[in-house]
Amino acid sequence: ISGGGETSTQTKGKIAIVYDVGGRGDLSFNDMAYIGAKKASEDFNLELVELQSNTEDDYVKNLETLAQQGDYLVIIAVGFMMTDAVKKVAAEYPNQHFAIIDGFDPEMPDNVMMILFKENEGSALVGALSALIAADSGKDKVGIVLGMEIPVLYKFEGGYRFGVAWAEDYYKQKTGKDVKIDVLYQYTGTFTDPAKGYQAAKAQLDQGAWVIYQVAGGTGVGVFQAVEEYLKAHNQKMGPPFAVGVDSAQDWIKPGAIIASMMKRVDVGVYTAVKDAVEGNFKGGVVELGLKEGGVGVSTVDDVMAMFDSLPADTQQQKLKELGFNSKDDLKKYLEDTRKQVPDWIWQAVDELKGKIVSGEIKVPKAFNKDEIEAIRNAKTWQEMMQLAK
Amino acid sequence: MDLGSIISILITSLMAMVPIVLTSVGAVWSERAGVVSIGYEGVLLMSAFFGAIVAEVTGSGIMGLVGGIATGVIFGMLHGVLTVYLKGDHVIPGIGINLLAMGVVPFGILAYWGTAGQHQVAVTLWSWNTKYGKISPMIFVTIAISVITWWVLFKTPLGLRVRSVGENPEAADALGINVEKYRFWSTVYGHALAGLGGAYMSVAWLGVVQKTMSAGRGFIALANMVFSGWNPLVALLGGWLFGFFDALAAWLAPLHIIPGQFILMLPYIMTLIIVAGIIGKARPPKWDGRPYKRE
Amino acid sequence: MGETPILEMKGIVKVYPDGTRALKGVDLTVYQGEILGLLGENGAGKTTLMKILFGMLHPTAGKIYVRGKETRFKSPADALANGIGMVHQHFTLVEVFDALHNIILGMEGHGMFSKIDVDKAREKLQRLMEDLNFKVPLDVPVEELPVGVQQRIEILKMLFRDVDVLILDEPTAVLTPIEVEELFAVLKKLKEEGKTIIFISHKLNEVMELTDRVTVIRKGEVIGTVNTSEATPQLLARMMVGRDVVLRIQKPPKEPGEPILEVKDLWVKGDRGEDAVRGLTFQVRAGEIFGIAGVEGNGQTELIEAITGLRKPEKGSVFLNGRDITGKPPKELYDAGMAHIPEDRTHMGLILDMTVTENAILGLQWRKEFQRWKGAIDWGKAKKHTVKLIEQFEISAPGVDAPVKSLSGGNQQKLIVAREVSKEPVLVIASQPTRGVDVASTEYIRNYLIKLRNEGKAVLLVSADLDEVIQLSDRMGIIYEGEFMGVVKPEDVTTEEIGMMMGGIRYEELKK
Amino acid sequence: MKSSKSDALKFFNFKALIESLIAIFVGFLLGAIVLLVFGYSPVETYYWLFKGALGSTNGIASTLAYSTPIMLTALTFAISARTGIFNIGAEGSFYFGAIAAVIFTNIWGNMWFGLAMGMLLGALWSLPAAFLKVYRGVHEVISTIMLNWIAWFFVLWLVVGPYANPNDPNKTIRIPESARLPLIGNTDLSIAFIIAVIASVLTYYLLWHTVFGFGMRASGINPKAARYGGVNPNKAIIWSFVIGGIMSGLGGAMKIMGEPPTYAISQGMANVYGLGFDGIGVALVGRNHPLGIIFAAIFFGMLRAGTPLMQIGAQVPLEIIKVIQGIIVITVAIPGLYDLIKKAFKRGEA
Ligand SMILES: Nc1ncnc2c1ncn2[C@@H]1O[C@H](COP(=O)(O)OP(=O)(O)OP(=O)(O)O)[C@@H](O)[C@H]1O
Ligand SMILES: Nc1ncnc2c1ncn2[C@@H]1O[C@H](COP(=O)(O)OP(=O)(O)OP(=O)(O)O)[C@@H](O)[C@H]1O
Ligand SMILES: [Mg+2]
Ligand SMILES: [Mg+2]
Repeated sequence: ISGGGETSTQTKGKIAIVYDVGGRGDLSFNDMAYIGAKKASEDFNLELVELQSNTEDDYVKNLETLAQQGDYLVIIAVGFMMTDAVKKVAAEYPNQHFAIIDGFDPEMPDNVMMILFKENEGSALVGALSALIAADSGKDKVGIVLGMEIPVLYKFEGGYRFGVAWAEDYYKQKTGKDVKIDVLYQYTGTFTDPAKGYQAAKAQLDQGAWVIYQVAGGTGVGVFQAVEEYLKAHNQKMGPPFAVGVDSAQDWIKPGAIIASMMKRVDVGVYTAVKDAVEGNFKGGVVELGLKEGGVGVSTVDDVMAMFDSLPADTQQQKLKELGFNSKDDLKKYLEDTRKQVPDWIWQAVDELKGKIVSGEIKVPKAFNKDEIEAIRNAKTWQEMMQLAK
Repeated sequence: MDLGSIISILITSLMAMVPIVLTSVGAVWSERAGVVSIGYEGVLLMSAFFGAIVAEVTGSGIMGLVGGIATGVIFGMLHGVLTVYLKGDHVIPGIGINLLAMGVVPFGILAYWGTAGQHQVAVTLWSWNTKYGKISPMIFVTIAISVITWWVLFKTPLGLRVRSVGENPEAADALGINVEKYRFWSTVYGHALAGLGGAYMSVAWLGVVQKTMSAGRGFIALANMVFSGWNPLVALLGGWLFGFFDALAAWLAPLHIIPGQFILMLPYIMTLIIVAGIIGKARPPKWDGRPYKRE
Repeated sequence: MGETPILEMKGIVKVYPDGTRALKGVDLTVYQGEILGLLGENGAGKTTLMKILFGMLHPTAGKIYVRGKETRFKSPADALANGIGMVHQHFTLVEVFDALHNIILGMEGHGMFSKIDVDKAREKLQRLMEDLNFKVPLDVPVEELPVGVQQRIEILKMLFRDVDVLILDEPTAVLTPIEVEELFAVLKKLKEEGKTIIFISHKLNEVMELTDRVTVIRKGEVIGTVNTSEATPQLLARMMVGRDVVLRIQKPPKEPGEPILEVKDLWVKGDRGEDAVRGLTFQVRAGEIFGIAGVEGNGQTELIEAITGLRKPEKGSVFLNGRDITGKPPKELYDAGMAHIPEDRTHMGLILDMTVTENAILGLQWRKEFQRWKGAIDWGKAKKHTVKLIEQFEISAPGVDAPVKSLSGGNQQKLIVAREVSKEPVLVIASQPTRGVDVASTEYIRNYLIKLRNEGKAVLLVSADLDEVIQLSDRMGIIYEGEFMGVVKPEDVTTEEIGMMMGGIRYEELKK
Repeated sequence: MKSSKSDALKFFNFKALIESLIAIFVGFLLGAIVLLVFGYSPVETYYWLFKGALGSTNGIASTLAYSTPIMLTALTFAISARTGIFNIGAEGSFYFGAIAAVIFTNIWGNMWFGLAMGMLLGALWSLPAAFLKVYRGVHEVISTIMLNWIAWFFVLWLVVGPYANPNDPNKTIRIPESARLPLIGNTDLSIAFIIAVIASVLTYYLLWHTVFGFGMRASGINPKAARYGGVNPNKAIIWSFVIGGIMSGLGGAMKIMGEPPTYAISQGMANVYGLGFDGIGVALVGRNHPLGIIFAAIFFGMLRAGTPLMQIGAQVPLEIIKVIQGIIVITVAIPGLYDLIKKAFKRGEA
């Protein structure tokens, strides 16, 4: 066999991963899934087969083609859009293990592991972080730039709003000052046009947003660009204002401009699914990963460095050079300095919120549809929002 | 909306207009010579990619733009050979070039930089960072190119010949004008400008290469070309107007006066209204898209 | 006439890519300072030969000598550099450019990127036009100019290039008699200045009047060359066609019947909003040919378009067989018994990229006889109909499925006439029915119009060919700026009188 | 008599067919070079491609399923092209056909009703461009590009708002079972394919065997002559948009009603996006002839259906496959390939 993929000799088996249309390089769940699968294939000495999808029509075909071959320990489907396809193919191949990221169906066959994430919880943390940074700078707006308006993104928006509302309350209790932090939000209508993200973020910065959370895939890259330009124009190397990354630890993309990222550990989910399959513990059904399970969270500098380490070695060198660092330690130091632009009490506040969510004391509402997100948008306080989280 | 916002929207619209205007102006020239291409979308994407590589390799943003032009030139030559010399269909190669770009760029980003899907361009063109947003010298270059192209097209012997070749190649031929030569190099020029526009996106505007970053601008540019009535100056205005409504839509979006999707329609609806209400009939060059054969 | 030929073509063979052998070894000699006529039927190869001389086509075999030196022309640029210019049969003008830019195209002066020196060119042109008394408006897009003026622009284009040899491919086909006179005057003047002219035509009287020598070609071969002074029209016609042709038209007297077409106080606007037709009133009766004579551009086109439903009249009415048909669409008119031979066969009468069959039913496509069932065309029947037309009208066509553009102009015109007549109309509107058509076809078409009249149909004839109108019409209206200067019987007036009416003098004033 | 026949009246144009085949062959050849350059085996790649596309009932079914929507959007383009219009509005009508199916089958769960409403909305959405063209002289390239975007955002709004599925917000409400298109045999291929083929044949019949189609084609080639021939070219233009809209609307409706397992529009319209544009390529490769389009669509369907196995078997990434597709399409544009090759061979003999 010739080919460009890594061909490991002597493997103990094969796993397959089917990406959704976003494909590799979405800086989001596809990339994260790849990291998890790659790591698992190395750790367990497995051959990894990757399949990209051109359009949504390819999902069934891709899954079916793999299932027909019948020699995969597990087939991982990345993305909620594959839910129906997985359901159908899994029913046809009951002996094949499947795992789907973000997909849920009450009637899913039991050879499917549905790995879900509580993005609302992670988003609440970055919401609190953003709002407190704004309040600390005496600002009254934060922003969120989203991709196409699809209900999955409501979870992010709702969680973020909750975090902001919680932070308003926290800030008042801490400083005795009333703050009202508005959330500027806009759905750019696309996941693939960085220029749109750039323009949206620029408009929000113009309108006073102090921290902008991007939940827009490829479009979001433009958000980072806009924030960096703002810093340059004001002769700053580091924020605030800041951008907040999403899904993976994106801080390394624009060090100094990105304060943190809302991590969604799809890699962990994928790795777990493979591990279970290898060890014979594979079970169908829902696996929901939240803050408590480490499935979502705010990126740490270590997370960012790990993400950076997942790049090929020469890419890393190249990147460091491009970013103007002599070594990885320099980068790390720089990231730490960036975080020091935000006072410790804010980081502690975020940790406090995390603790409360993990302990179950605070429940973050989860918007699934338009009505639910509307309800959250209209709610005045975090308590009111929490009422919405059944 | 205060003055600052207005200035900011203006800057945003001027920055956004560059790739559209450059592509439109290039397409105007090419179609004035009678060669249609719908491959500009792919050229934009590929030159954003190759332009960024050249910028990083040479360490010069300007060289990056030149790299984009070179990419445009190569695809212009391909298109020119197929349509002008081999007398082929003018539309099909563009579809192929667009497909090609959708393969080459994602593959190339991963193969060349090792990062999938996007790459932050390390070497970018100098720009002036103001409080209201970044101003690239390419704005002025674009305006200059539009004006010069207009001038050359309508005032000089070269322009006269190019237009004659697109209106009535037989007439031009009968006067000893080498129809194929003019058509071919016009095609190359058209694609070269699109190449410059593509490189601008990565090397000057957004500082990023992203696998889908052309995002329909090649097609918008074609609509703008028709809108302009095949006139580079009007194309400049049209491209800016489009950029303006695009920027305005981005600015209005956080206000949520109406559902977001309707705000996002703004540039398209405004274009339609302007075209239907004011511009009306636009007459393409008579031999636009038709191969010319002597026998 | 000098002794050494300025041009010589020897053994020219041309095989087109599709295999057509257009020229089978043609020799042609042209002397300095002469006007050489090139005579031949449609498709004889005249255009092909001249395009080769002009570098637009490359000969399959044969040699060209310019001033005694063998020369190869890669493109018209080479021919022009050698002082050879050509005015094409089909105009090669950039329609959206004005005359000035059409003329200077390719000779704009120095520097591709420098501003075109319009003033200098204009000066040179003005001088040229004054010298020859040959004027054209320089700043109007040529598409807005009448064909006669376009023709002049074509000639000026070549003169501007100071050519020694001027090839004119059927330059008179679209000209009015007055324009032809003017053209001839200019050509004679050019000859006096020492220019050499090759003049292509199928009009015998023109060749007789203008040329010094005539070379006749038929089917790609030279039949012979004669000195014009020693030739007669009959001789030339025989050489050209290969048989004797009757150039006289037989028209038996006939009493006209009921009015078929009635036009009442018709006002029509032209493309630029001017009143092109100004209150015309006339009748065409059964068994009558009503001719409209006049210099082109005096409202003929608009009148015909208004009658045939292609243009909305401003005011007035049109009746066909007593029925008001004003402003009705063409289909209704055809159903009511109208047939229309349009003046512009390549742009209106035919769809060049469609097949002979498809063109043969254009305007009859909904006729019952071609339907499989309602709305579905039975191509079998349509083809049979086409074959019938081809046979009946002796149309030479590669086949019923061939694109109609592969027919020569004359055959295309015959196809139109055949089709229109096959509508079995009560009224035939024939506009420039023999323009650019060779002698044999012209004869055929003219006789056919007479035949229709004899059968009792009404015929409305518009022609820029004055002879044609005079020969065919039972009555004729002379149109000037959208009005009739007079409606007369041809036998009642002299050609001079008609000419004056065409120039805008009313018949009543003439008779005073 | 010369044998120069036009393709208009003939069922098949042999030369055009051969030319397309040669183009495809050369495209594969050039693609093979690209594969070699990047270190993949062309033989293996193509083996898996064809095996995936044609090697099994399922493969064939997917090939045909992929070909269905693009066949219809290609018809939209071709009908207009034959009427002299460069209509790239298939995309917008396709969205409307899809949403119409969702909306109306949930009012009355009848398949025919769903298809009819899809066609109706597709046709209606084509009208603005048609009227703008005829009455305002707006060039269809501008209007259709703009209208596509407007349709996109409008339908997006319907999909995420009023017609979102309350139980599964990632898609719209589903087509009720009673209105789903029957599947053929034991495959995922629905009768949508057959309907698309019938639509192609009907289009062919309409364009070449009816008075109406004759008028449309006449208008397309020469509107002035068509008017003279008793046809109203403006009406022909409007009808070409409308029939084109019907085809794309039908395509959109069948995409949702005839493709298991989802039977709903996905959020972000991921399963209805881009098919209108793909149709342009199909139409051109099929030389704007409805019967050519059937084969061109199936060919494109093959390229799509073969890619999963290609990725698995030869480990060629999807991007390379797009590159090869691009090359094939470009090769199709080389005219007279047939003549070129014939000439080359002749020269070789001499
Ligand atoms: N482009 C072409 N392709 C194939 N054959 C052609 C082409 N042009 C001309 N011919 C052939 O060459 C022959 C000569 O044509 P040509 O145009 O030279 O005739 P002509 O003498 O100019 O006729 P006319 O008086 O009608 O202008 C014709 O019989 C025709 O079949
Ligand atoms: N595309 C073509 N394919 C084949 N033959 C052609 C083609 N175009 C022209 N011809 C041939 O060229 C000859 C002359 O064509 P052309 O168009 O010059 O006619 P023409 O000179 O205008 O005739 P006429 O003097 O009757 O108007 C015709 O006999 C026709 O058969
Ligand atoms: Mg001729
Ligand atoms: Mg002729």
